[in-house]
Amino acid sequence: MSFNPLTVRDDFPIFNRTIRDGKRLVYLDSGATSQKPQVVIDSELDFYRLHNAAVHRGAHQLAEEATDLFEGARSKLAEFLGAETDEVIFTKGATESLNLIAYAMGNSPRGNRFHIAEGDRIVLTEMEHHANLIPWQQLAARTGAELIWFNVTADGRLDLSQISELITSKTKVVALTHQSNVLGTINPLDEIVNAAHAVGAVVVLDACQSVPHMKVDVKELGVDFLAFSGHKALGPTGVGIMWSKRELLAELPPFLTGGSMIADVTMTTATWAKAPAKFEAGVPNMAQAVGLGVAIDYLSAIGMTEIAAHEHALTSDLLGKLLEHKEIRVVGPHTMDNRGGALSFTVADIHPHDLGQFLDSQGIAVRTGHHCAWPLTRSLGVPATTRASLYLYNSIEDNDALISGIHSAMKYFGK
Amino acid sequence: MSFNPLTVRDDFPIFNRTIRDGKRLVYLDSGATSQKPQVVIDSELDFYRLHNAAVHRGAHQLAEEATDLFEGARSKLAEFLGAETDEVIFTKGATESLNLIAYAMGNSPRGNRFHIAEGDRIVLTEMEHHANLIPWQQLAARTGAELIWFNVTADGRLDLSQISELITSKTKVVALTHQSNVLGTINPLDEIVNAAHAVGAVVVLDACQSVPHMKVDVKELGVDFLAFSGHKALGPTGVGIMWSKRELLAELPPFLTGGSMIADVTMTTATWAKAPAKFEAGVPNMAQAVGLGVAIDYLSAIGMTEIAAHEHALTSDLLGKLLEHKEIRVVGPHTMDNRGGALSFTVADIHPHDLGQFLDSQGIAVRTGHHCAWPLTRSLGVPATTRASLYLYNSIEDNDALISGIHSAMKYFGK
Amino acid sequence: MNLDNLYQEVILDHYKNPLNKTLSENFDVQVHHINPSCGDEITLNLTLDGQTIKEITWDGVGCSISQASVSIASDLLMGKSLSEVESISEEFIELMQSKGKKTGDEAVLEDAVALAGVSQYPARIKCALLGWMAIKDATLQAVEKR
Amino acid sequence: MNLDNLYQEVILDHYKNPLNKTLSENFDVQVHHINPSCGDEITLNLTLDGQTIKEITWDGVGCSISQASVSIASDLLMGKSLSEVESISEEFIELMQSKGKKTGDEAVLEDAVALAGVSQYPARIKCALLGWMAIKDATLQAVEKR
Ligand SMILES: Cc1ncc(COP(=O)(O)O)c(C=O)c1O
Ligand SMILES: Cc1ncc(COP(=O)(O)O)c(C=O)c1O
Repeated sequence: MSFNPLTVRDDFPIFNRTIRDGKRLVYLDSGATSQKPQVVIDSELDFYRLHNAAVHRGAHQLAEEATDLFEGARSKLAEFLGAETDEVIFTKGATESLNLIAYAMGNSPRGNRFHIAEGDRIVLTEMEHHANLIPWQQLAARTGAELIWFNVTADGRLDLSQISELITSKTKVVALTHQSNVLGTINPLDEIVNAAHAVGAVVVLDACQSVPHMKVDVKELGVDFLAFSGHKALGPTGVGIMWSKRELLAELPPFLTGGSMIADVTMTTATWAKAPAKFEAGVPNMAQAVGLGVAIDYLSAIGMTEIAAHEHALTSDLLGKLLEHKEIRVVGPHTMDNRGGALSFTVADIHPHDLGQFLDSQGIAVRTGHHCAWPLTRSLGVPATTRASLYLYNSIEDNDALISGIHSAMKYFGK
Repeated sequence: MSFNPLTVRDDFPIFNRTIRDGKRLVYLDSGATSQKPQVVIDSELDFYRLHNAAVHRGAHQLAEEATDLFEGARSKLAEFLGAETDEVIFTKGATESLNLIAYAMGNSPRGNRFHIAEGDRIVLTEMEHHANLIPWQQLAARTGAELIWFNVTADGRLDLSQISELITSKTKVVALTHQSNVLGTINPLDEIVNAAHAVGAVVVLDACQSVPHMKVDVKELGVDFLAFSGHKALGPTGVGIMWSKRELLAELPPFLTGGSMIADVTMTTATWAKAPAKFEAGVPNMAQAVGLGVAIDYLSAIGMTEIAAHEHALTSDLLGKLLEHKEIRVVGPHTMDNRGGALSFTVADIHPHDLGQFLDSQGIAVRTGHHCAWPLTRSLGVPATTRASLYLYNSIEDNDALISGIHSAMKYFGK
Repeated sequence: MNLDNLYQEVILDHYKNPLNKTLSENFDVQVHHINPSCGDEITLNLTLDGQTIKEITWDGVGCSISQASVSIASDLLMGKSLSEVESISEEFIELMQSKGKKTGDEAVLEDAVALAGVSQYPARIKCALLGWMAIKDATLQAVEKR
Repeated sequence: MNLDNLYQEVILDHYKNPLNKTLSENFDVQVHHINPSCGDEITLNLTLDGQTIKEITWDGVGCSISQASVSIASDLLMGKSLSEVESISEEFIELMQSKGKKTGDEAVLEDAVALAGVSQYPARIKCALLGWMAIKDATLQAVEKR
């Protein structure tokens, strides 16, 4: 660990408050949403206080400043992801980003490379978050395409053995998560990307749980589309990113239509501006985009490699401590290779909801349930789990608080 | 005027800054986006600083508090609009709200009351913002429905003379703006709503330019869907509202799909939660929704009737001053009945872009161009206009600053 | 706020030894309810006898609150007339929405007053209501069926 | 920042008395460009003669910056070789993106240096580039056509 999480924590004002009558906040729910450093909060505030105006629309000074800040945030995101500036689309979150991709493909006319029809295949994995599952179910239902998926092995890894049956000349899209929000599994992309590209399919990556936690370079990964949410990456709520390659964005039809995304409009026809404008109808979430840019600056200043190393060490520590107990069942990889800091588990037969409630009474925030990956938890035979998810502001003492909280819960519920 | 705009202005920190080397900010661009009072900015800040967590998803205290604040904001919005709480859907803005309605109707299967097909008609007006035009063009193109519209008279009013040819038994949707963002015209709804309901059509109201400026009660208006953006109503960027009746929301299919909007999910099927959840996939724009709730509180404390009266007086003053000059052509109603505070005009043959730039050099922020209503400005023979739009923090001195700015511009450009 | 308000002895007892948790073979109506936010599921069989609920049996997985609540409800509402069921259910829902301000009338709600603490934990109210909603739904369906 | 930097005498002159603003009857290529953010439109005819731009004529509506810029560009680039057109255009684009840091080489850009002030008004850069982009597009199309 090359930085001190306790010093980092000082940058996050929420850690000054206490939980349930004076308990220290042990926040282990960053997989759901991350906390925000003061600089990010201040950047939204400063936008409203000093520069607020509709971007791209006014010839006045406020509009110029707002546009500069907004487009500056786009450049930051592009650099952070190893992308071109006009390849970065601001959305309201990963859910919108993924729906954008699926709906825009659904809007593709015959002849367009994204056109999907009966006989085509959409390939997913069994570990997808609902946000990267249901939009594809709906697209399949609308187009008649077939929906198929990679299974998950008992130890929580993707079963690649059927790759050649799944990814065939019929396959148009392979959509998968980079890191499972339930299992912590980091999926191997090279083999999938190569197989997909060999048959002319595009790869859509749900990077919600990777971009905030490790260095992600879109060119190195070789994927075609990428989505994530700002609020899980120290950014404001209400902003996310959809990235794709310039030549794909040129061919993809738009999704939301309205102001600022057009080239020309009559009562009955419209033509589109170039990306990114083409995909950003309406007055954008300006203050939030600017805030996300500042979050990215903050992460970069600490260093994504350092953050990943910190989380690796913390995860390894917590995984070891969980696995020591025979009453605790860790769902997901028990080894640290290609494994991130989402740890799901069950404790004896204490229902996760009860465990979570008990931990809350100790100031420990975890998430319980199916974590919006219901088909996965069902297939693993655990309709609900408790999940601890780690981030840069967590420390070994948070791990220890969780373990001791679990012990107390077992006593409380008489196990 | 029952309140003092100069006192109101003290609540908005942006008025402490100056423009172009020390000029007072004369902000006449609220039609594009409004400025934000400190209480709204603070509420976002407090959300992040004290209560930030993913709503509806955690059993911990932060998640409870965040959920309370978020759902509390929904209740405030419902009360403000005269709606039921579960009829209020948070979106990222009016553009998403209107796309939601059009796409969800497009998702309606045969037999559903919203199903649209060849032979059906979608009725618009010629004065629609692109956000309430292009989504319907696209829906018509996807379904084969016919797109037709009310014309606009030379004085900027809706031409209702053809209502019985437009709204017929084939009509499924009538979508129109409550107040034109270009002309300031406030459209008469009763006749249209009655005609639409008589043939079983629904009325979609774009209330972007009305909800921030006057009392809007959805029950009194009798419309079926309503959309507006928070950022034009003193609220944060990145949040808007889609409202509809409970029984319509029950029948309307969802639009964005993903987490938190489902009843049950398998790899190949999904069923939906009830509204509002059904229409709010993903971790929502929580801080922004909370901020919008506070903006609504702020507006209500001053009083929508008082705000409307203030704007009426200001508009009447400015309209009179503009009409005095024969070089100024006001596009839109020259009388104050059913007229709001958006004033579009041209000055001699000075191009609006040049006029806007000159006014900016005097600290006066206006908008120039087609205002995202290109078919309208083309049909009125003015491809571009200059628009001043008024709000509660504007005063007579702002009007006078504009008039004197126009005089100076005429001198500057040698007219 | 003390966790013991939530996890009262009575609740943990019902959780460990739930009543009527064996699905009957015969029933007028069977319903299946899910709490999508946490994945709790319940199957519930209900039989009417005239204007009275004759039998409620159920099976399901869920947290102590949801399991205890359906156990309590099945016991409390079995044998009651439809109008009694309605008024008791309403009183219970009011208790749940009271944000800790009500304690519940033990004469009406019996063991269900032990769930009063749930009202201070908004995320758990849905857990406590799962069984009650299933019973309400099943009753309506059974009445309609006739 | 002084508005006079933007609205230089030369610009206002070109705006009032634009050069080549009559569409020729004959041309190799006709293009139509729009600035969707403000509604400015331009139609432009271009004729090549070997490796040289023989004629540029245009018509359109727009602000003083966009009208003056196309007037200046049509005058400056007519009679120039394709490679000269490319390098002059590049230099102009750089000037526009300089945020007020460049003044422009008058030997290369001639009257177009008067547009240097535009670079301090980001919203106006597109106005100044409208004509240049139309010429670039038309040139490319004309070359391709052969
Ligand atoms: C009448 C009208 N409709 C729709 C919109 C679109 O709103 P937004 O861009 O906030 O989504 C606007 C404002 O731009 C408007 O004035
Ligand atoms: C893997 C994964 N995908 C998608 C999402 C959806 O993100 P959001 O709800 O911010 O749109 C999440 C988080 O909820 C996630 O963890």
